[in-house]
Amino acid sequence: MGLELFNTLILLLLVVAALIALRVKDLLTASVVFAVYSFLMCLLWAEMGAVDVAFTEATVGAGISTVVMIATIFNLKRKSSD
Amino acid sequence: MMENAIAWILIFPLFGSVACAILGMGNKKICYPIAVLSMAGSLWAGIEALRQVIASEEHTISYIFGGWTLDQYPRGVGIEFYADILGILITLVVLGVGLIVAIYSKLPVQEETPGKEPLFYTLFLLQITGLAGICLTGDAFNLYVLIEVAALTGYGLIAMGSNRAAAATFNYVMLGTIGASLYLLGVGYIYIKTGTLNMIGIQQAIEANGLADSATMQVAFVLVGIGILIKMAFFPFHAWLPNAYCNAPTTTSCLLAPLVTKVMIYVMIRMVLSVFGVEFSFESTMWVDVMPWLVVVAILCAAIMALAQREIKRMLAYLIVAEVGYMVGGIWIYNYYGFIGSIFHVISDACMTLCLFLGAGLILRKAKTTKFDGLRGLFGKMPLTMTGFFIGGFSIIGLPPTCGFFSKWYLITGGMVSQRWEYMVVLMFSTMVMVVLFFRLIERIHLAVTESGENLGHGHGDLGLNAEQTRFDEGPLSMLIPLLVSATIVIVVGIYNQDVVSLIEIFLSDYNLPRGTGH
Amino acid sequence: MKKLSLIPVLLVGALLIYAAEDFPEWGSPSAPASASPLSSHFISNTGVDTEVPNMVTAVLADYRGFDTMFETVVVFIAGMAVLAILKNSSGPNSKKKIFHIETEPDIIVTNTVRLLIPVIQIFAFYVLAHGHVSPGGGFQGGVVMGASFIMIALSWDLDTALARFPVERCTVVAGLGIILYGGIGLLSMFLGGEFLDYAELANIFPVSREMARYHAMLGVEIGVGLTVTAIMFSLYANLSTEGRLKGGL
Amino acid sequence: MFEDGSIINELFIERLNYLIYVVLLLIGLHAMIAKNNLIKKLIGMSIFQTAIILFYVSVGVKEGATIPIYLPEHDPHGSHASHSDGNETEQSNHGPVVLDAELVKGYSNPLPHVLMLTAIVVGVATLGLALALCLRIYQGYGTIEEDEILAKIEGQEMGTKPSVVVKSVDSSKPATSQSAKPASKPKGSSSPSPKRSKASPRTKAKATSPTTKAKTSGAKPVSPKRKAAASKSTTTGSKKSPAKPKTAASKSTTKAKPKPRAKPKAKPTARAKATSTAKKATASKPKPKTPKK
Repeated sequence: MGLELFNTLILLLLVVAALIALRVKDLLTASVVFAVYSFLMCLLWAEMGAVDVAFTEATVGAGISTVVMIATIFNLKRKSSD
Repeated sequence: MMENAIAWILIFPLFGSVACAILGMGNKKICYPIAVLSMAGSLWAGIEALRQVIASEEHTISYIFGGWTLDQYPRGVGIEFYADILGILITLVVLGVGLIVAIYSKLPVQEETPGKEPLFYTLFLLQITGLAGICLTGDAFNLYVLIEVAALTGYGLIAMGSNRAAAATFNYVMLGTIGASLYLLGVGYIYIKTGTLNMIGIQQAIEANGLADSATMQVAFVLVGIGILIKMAFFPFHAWLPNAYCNAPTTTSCLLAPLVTKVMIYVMIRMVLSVFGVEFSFESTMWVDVMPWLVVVAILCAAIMALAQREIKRMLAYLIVAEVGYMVGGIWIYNYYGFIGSIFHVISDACMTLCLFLGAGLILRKAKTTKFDGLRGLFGKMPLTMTGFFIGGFSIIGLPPTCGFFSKWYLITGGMVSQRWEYMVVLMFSTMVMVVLFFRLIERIHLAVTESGENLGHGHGDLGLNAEQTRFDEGPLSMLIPLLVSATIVIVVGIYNQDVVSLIEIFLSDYNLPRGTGH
Repeated sequence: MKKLSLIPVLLVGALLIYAAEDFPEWGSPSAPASASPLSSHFISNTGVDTEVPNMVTAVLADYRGFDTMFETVVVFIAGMAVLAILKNSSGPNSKKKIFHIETEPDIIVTNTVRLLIPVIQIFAFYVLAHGHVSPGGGFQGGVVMGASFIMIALSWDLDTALARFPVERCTVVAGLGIILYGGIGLLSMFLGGEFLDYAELANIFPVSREMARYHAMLGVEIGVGLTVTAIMFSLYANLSTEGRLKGGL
Repeated sequence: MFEDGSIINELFIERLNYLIYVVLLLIGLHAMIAKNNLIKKLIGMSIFQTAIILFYVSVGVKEGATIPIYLPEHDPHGSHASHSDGNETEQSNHGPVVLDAELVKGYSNPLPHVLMLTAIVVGVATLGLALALCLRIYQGYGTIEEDEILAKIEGQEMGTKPSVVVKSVDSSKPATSQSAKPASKPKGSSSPSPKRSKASPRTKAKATSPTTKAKTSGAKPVSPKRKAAASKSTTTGSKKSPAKPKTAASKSTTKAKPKPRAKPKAKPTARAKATSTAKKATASKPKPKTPKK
């Protein structure tokens, strides 16, 4: 039963992380919460047996895209209107 | 060496683009010859592949990458390039247009994006690789990867221009990603029910275990359909096309306009005929009744919006959206002649649009503006360019010697035979609109009358322009010759339309499409 | 307006839920996807065909190697397109640098990073080379290697990182990666097989056909790793400085 | 295969993945269409793509199957201890052997994992390119809010003429603000005009566009009064909250407006359009500016 609970918990956390990433006003916070979303996704896939995909999502999805997004935001305005 | 001609079609531009990227660092001048040479090599391999397809008895080439031949391994283990006549014909159109635009691009690229030639030609060749790959691939997921290759290079090529181009491209990126991801989702739904990704494997799985009425396959068909409709700028989703093509650098619009939407029409034909099968697509889904009416709305709105434009490139962009409506209509009236018309229209529309956009590029270069007001007296100034431009225009209208006439002929035959009167009426109406569009342009350029009707010169054709403005001042040869070559192609394809149609009929022979009044 | 855009979204949602009731049983081995001849072939024959324990890497680099080549080309395109878009780009707002702080790098950060970088790079090589047996491979290894250069840029400043890996060399290394990948495919084509048919390499290397595939896959992974490393670093360098390659984060 | 009532339990208990994937997909799609900030649109795009990847991975799941890497007993190279003689004598130790159906059930399906490696990398490539576009847009327009960008674009396209004539809207404007009417098929177009209508309901009722162009079913061309308000607000620099350009414009009119604001009553006849275009032609011809690319 443990795995089922773990699985469900991660899925609900995913939806919460996605909503927060889209609603928060400051872009830097949004991209950090988006990194959390990617790591949760990587955790879920590792649990579902897709280890290669989890590894790629952790490095490429959460790592590089967050770094690149923050690097871009530092050149733009950090406040978002919505 | 020539038995894997299909692979060479993609290898030439791929290695050419990498050579451009690396050698271009040294001196920028070497990129143009590399681009033209790799396009020529690719076209030669394409012609070789066409010869092999026609020579083979069941008119197809099946080429599996990685040596997982069909006799020892189940189909779909390796990625398969399945080239039948339709695929090879569209590939040749892509490669031909690519070669002509590569030759054309020498001066515009140096002037509009100075210092970025290596990057431009790298993206240019990879765009051709993506498009040619889309036409040849027989694997559904590989088609998604190639659509992304073509899309990403398209975004890069368009956004190289001004900041305004970047804003237009962002819109295109959003819509393009939604389209490609919906297609990927559709392939996922197909995979979950059929278990294979190979297009022929999917077709066999649908027929074997009768998936026609399963909810997942119906939704997969809708998702794949919507994804492709978004990528081909069908009417409700066309918002990205006018801005993207009008703010892009000249060569990019000459490359993308004739190819991207036509190749996505080819993908729709491939999906409807070879992947889902005629029975699934036309009998068991309700698209057959809905789509013709959507096509009517699409052509109507696109034609009217083209009428309202005050600038050549915007007008041509809306014409593309209208032509997409023609071809989608040709498919969905579910008729043998409709399909011939649609496939032939893909080929002829690519040539026509290429001719028009090459002409528009030359006009922009010489008259410094493509707005209708700045075009007075261009016939005297650049007669060859204007004749080339208007041969493309007459072909879009559909005057006999040009290929546009014959493809519209088959579309109208299909409409009549399948008694889709609304499609017929809207075809006629939009042809009238196109007549107005192009003859208004001729009047604007040639006659001495402004829009408000007051006379400029002093009577009978004198435009009131001084001698300097009407002096013979043609565009540079490296841009003029591609335009004239594409104009002759438009006429030659028109004259030899019977050979093209017979090739298409060989392809269509093994799909039992209704010839009479359809369903 | 937000309500207006909810309509198409909910339409798509209804479509997907309608399809969900027809899905096969969750995780059942008899589902069409899992029981298809395709995936059972991959599971049962990977050991025989390619002698690679990690089936995902085998399918990625060998069975569907053509897909992966175009995936590497997609990464290459992203790097070239970002270069093309941002190169000598200008506009009214580009020059104003809001918070360019002229501080020299922090002692603690630089020393810890100086110790960390070699370990990260060795791990990247391990991930790349050991992709056949453990999860990992060209992409993951390449990104970890790229991340090590980005860490240099973050802890010192972009110029020291660019001193080690200038952007021109990035393009060359990325191009070399694709040439290595395509070159192995071409070589196997010249030896008589189809494009990317690694088994034909057995004609020139003293190994069996399966081991030729095994080693060719390693070569292909190295090609992918080169491209991904170069492009990830060039992506960071361009995006953090709007293409001017000075200053940056 | 569903008795009544069990659809809910089926969907919520066994296949929570499929439900959560649909929810995430909708969140991403809605963010891409409705969000005003470009970076938020990109986050929505990434969520949209990772949701599809979640769907693919949950297709490949097998109950009680291990990860798709051979366990030591099926390892094609034999246990590493005997690696040296591993490949010479195939038969002596358990060299690579074809697994029978029973053992196949023990490993999860590798194919979706491979496909998703490609999808993740394509997603990151698109994200990198879109961020470069955001930088260029910020350089050109100084903002990454969608409606401010549109107002600036219209301002620039109208501002290219010295004599500010309330040019009747030519349809190129509605093309940019072309609102894709929600046809029976869900429209994916994220074109900005829905946002424009967000602002306009609060301002006066829009007069139909004076151009002779028939009003297309979908297109909501922007009336000149609306245009004047928009251009006024752009010329005076949009305030913090662009959502209400009308009030913002009135508040910020104190600043001296650089361009003389002649506002002739736009006569909705073709003649007005003709004179304005003619004036535009004469205006644009003397200054052979490089065409606005």
